[in-house]
Amino acid sequence: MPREKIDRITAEHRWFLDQFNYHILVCAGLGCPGNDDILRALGQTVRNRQLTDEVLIRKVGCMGLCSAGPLVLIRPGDLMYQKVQPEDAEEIIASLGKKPVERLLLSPDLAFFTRQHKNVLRLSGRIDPESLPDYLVAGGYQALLQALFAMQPTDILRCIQESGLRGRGGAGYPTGLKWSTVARAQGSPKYLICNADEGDPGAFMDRSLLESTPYAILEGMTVAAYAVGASEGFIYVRAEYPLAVQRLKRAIRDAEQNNLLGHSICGSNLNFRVQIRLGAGAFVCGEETALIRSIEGRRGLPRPRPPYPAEKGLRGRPTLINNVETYANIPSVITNGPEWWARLGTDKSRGTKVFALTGTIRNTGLIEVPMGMPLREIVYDIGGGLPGGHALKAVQTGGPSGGCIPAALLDTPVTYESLNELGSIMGSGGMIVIDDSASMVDIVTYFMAFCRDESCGKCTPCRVGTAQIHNLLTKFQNRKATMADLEMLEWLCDLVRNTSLCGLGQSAPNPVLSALRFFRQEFLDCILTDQNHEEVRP
Amino acid sequence: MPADTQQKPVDRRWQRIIQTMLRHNNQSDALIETLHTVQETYGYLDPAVLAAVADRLGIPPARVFGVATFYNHFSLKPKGDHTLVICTGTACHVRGNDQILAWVKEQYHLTPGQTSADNRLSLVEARCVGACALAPVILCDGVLTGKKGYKETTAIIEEWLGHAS
Amino acid sequence: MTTPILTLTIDGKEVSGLAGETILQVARENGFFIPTLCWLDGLTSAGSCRLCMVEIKGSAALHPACITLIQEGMAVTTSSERLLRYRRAIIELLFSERNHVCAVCVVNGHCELQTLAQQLGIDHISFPGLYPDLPVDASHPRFVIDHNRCILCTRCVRVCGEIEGAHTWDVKNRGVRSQIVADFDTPWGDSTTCTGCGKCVHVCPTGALFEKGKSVAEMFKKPLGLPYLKAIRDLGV
Amino acid sequence: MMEKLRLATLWFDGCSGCHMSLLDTDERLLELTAFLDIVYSPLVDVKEFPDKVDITCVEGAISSPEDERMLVRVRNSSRLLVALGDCAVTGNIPAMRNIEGAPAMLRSIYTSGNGLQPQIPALDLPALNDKALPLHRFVPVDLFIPGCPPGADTLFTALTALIHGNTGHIALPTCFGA
Repeated sequence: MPREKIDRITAEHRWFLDQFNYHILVCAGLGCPGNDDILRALGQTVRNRQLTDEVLIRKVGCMGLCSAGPLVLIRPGDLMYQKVQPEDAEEIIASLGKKPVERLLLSPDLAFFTRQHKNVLRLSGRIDPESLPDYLVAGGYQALLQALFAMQPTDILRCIQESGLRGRGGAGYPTGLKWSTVARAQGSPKYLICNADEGDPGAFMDRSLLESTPYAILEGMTVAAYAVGASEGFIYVRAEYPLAVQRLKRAIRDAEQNNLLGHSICGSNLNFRVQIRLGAGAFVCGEETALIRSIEGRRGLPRPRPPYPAEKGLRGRPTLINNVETYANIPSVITNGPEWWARLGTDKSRGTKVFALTGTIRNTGLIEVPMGMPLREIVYDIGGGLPGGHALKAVQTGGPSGGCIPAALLDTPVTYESLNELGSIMGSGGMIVIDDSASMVDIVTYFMAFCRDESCGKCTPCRVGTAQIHNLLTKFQNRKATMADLEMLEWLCDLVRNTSLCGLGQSAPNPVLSALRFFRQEFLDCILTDQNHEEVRP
Repeated sequence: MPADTQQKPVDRRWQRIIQTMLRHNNQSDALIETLHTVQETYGYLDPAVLAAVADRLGIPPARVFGVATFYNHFSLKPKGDHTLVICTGTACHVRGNDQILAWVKEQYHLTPGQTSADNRLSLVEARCVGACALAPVILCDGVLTGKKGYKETTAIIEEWLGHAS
Repeated sequence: MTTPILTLTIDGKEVSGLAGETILQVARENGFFIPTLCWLDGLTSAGSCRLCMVEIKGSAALHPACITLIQEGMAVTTSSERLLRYRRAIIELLFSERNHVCAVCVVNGHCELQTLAQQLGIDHISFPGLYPDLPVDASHPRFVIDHNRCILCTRCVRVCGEIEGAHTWDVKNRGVRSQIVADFDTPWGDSTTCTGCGKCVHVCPTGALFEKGKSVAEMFKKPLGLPYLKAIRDLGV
Repeated sequence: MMEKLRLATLWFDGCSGCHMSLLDTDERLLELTAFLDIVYSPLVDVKEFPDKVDITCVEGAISSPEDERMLVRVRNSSRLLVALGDCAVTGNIPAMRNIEGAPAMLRSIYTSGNGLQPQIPALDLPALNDKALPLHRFVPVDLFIPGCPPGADTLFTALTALIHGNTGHIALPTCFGA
């Protein structure tokens, strides 16, 4: 029986791991460049000292604190070393079982680690992303086994619905509701898509998850396939993430070989295959209807909804689309139960959320916190504040579809609702800290250039409107704007937001509107005071 | 390289492309996957190869061209000997990559997407390579450099292009 | 089984239509004016020009009439002051996007864009022109495409693919750089797929596609009876 | 009898067609002059633009720094400014050069032909702005009369409305290119 096979692999691997007195884990994510050399140096040192029976060196996924990378973790003891160089290998190996290497040691009491609540990132940086046995030993695939053999699809739908999980891709649509719609929809086969087209500049949650715990995403997808009755799945991943693609491919192959994907999964009656589709560099393909067009081999043009993909999606069939982080949450919702899961976060925004913390901040990296944590805590406790004596000006969330939260509102709890109220969005989880030296006019001009370049060009307001807004903003940048330009800017933002076809266009004005709301004076400062128009040249 | 759609090429690169199409049963939805293989094997989307792909998948040429030009990842022109990618993601932007990009433009008389006249250097502007915590990020022939200031980064580029041959 | 008849109100007037009909169809049958540019009877609806946006009671968002199906009890507003402002702005955006010079255009006087501008009371373009540098392709023996006058409604793309079945046209690039393209960016005259049927020319709402030898205001577009052609095609006759 | 309104007309970068349309009102010109004094115009012999004008009709696009200076001066001295015809309203034909800009236009006019000594005359040409633009890109405009040219009837209707103090929306039987 395949279940027994899984138990056997798990037991064997656990036995193997227990053979070693020390495990040295080296971060092998994109965020820790140079880790190959460190792995090589550590391996060489261990061989030279004839410690190969005692010390196991492993490459693992992202440990989160990219600004201190490359990171190395020694177990037992969970000693974390930062900014490790190949030259440090001798010293690290020599210190095993003795006094740690003080100059590299990262305090475990760092707020960056203690204030986080890791659920999705629980295994990130703790297991080898290319080892299925590692994932199994860490409790992987228990959720799938439970789902397949102890639950009916309706039980799973109820479980997800009760957990209150909402889509982690940006809009926050209730996941349970979406699943139920697909489960109910007429049509066969049904498809399942994992949206890994992380296009927000400044966001890398999905990349890190794909690189660190690819099996967890596959497991979440497989549970979903069972719940909604899908037989074929696609992971639409950016071609810009070669490492993630490579690890995903490997994970799919291993899962297939061990009957965790494919025909009659684990001896159940579930058949589910997963294929990778490479994105080719178009932000708009994060929009679900555009993504479907792209999987169909077409230009990534969104189409009006309804019908929603849940009813008519890929090849006209019912299709479930969720983002990477949403799927990665599924195993823990199943194994821990919806009540456990729903205890985290706030009433309407439950669970934890992964953020990519970047910009002018000390601790840049990947973090996971319960929903509802005030921004201040994220920036000053977890993030360690701003370096170089800079003062905080704003925190940008939601990328080119989001907005800026000014320093004065830093006590805002991070929930879908509170961010929406401030004219921003949760987005997929990019969080960019902006210091007082930055010009908001410059930043929104940057975002609008992005939206103009990424507009698919299908509908008039987004295609021409974003270009017009960008031109106007350039006038502000050059301090050549007039009051009439400010009026036109607001009118164009209103137009593009209300008449564009898809989410990209409708949200493209958000950064501008948000900046106009909280930093209007910066725009007014760019307006020519000379009212006789003599200097006003277009 | 395929000369025209009638006389199909038999070189190894074309074989790989055929394999990709076969894996998808020569269905029209294999187009983007196939273009990825073309880009990988030829380094760009060669017009003659595009025509052969269109023919084999039974897709109208205009649609193939529409798809090929919609996505940033695909290039209709061959790349230079070396490729410099400058990430223009938000984190890299606020950490000064706009200045580095301006320097490269000025220094090497290139705009993003262009290749120098001597075919030595291609400049590529990446929307976000997902290494935001290392901002500002550049990639010299795929090797990532991050967390360096303006002076250091420009020096690295100069040195790399000095050594790269 | 007969198709159910649904009742709804348009601008306060009670009207009825068949289930499966769009707001635009029912509105036009009942004499309401909703402007359109990308929509054309007989072609699939793109929903892209955004001129036909209407308000539906109970929904904060605006809805394109050309693809939104009618529902029982729906209350539709087709011409509020807000909608008119948006429509004018969208027409103005189209004028600002490319180099529209009505005075020297082959369809001056019978251009859909020009006519809509007049109907909507547009007497100037508030947005600055973008003045892109665009080509004119006169390589075809009988027709010309002038991209300066194109509004990217994609009627030509759809009629060529859906009715003629040649699919000579598509769109290249994206965003504001989008452009109608023949084959592999081939000069129209060298296209291997074009049958020279001229349907694209006659569905084009502006002077972007026209017959050679026509001077200012001389190009009249003929209605093609597309619904009829489509019906024949669907029947496989 | 009420005091006559002071009317000025100007001709920037345009073909004078709009002024021809004005003349095409024929005998109705007399009806208009019952209410209007033409105080400045290419059609009359006044050199300096007067200080106080009620209605100024401007034909043509703004193409040079000189046009720009004059337009601002005119705007400051006029109660109502009317953009007369497509060139003043949209830029129209002069704006076709905006695609490439003024220098490229000069090159193609003066140096691309088969002249004996093709060169761009340096001294006799006024400096040109890079783009030819409509009036409202520089100053507020009170009434737009599109058309190339707008017909005599359109002009008569518009001026009559203005004479009678109607400065709100005036429905005119004209459009771009008409």
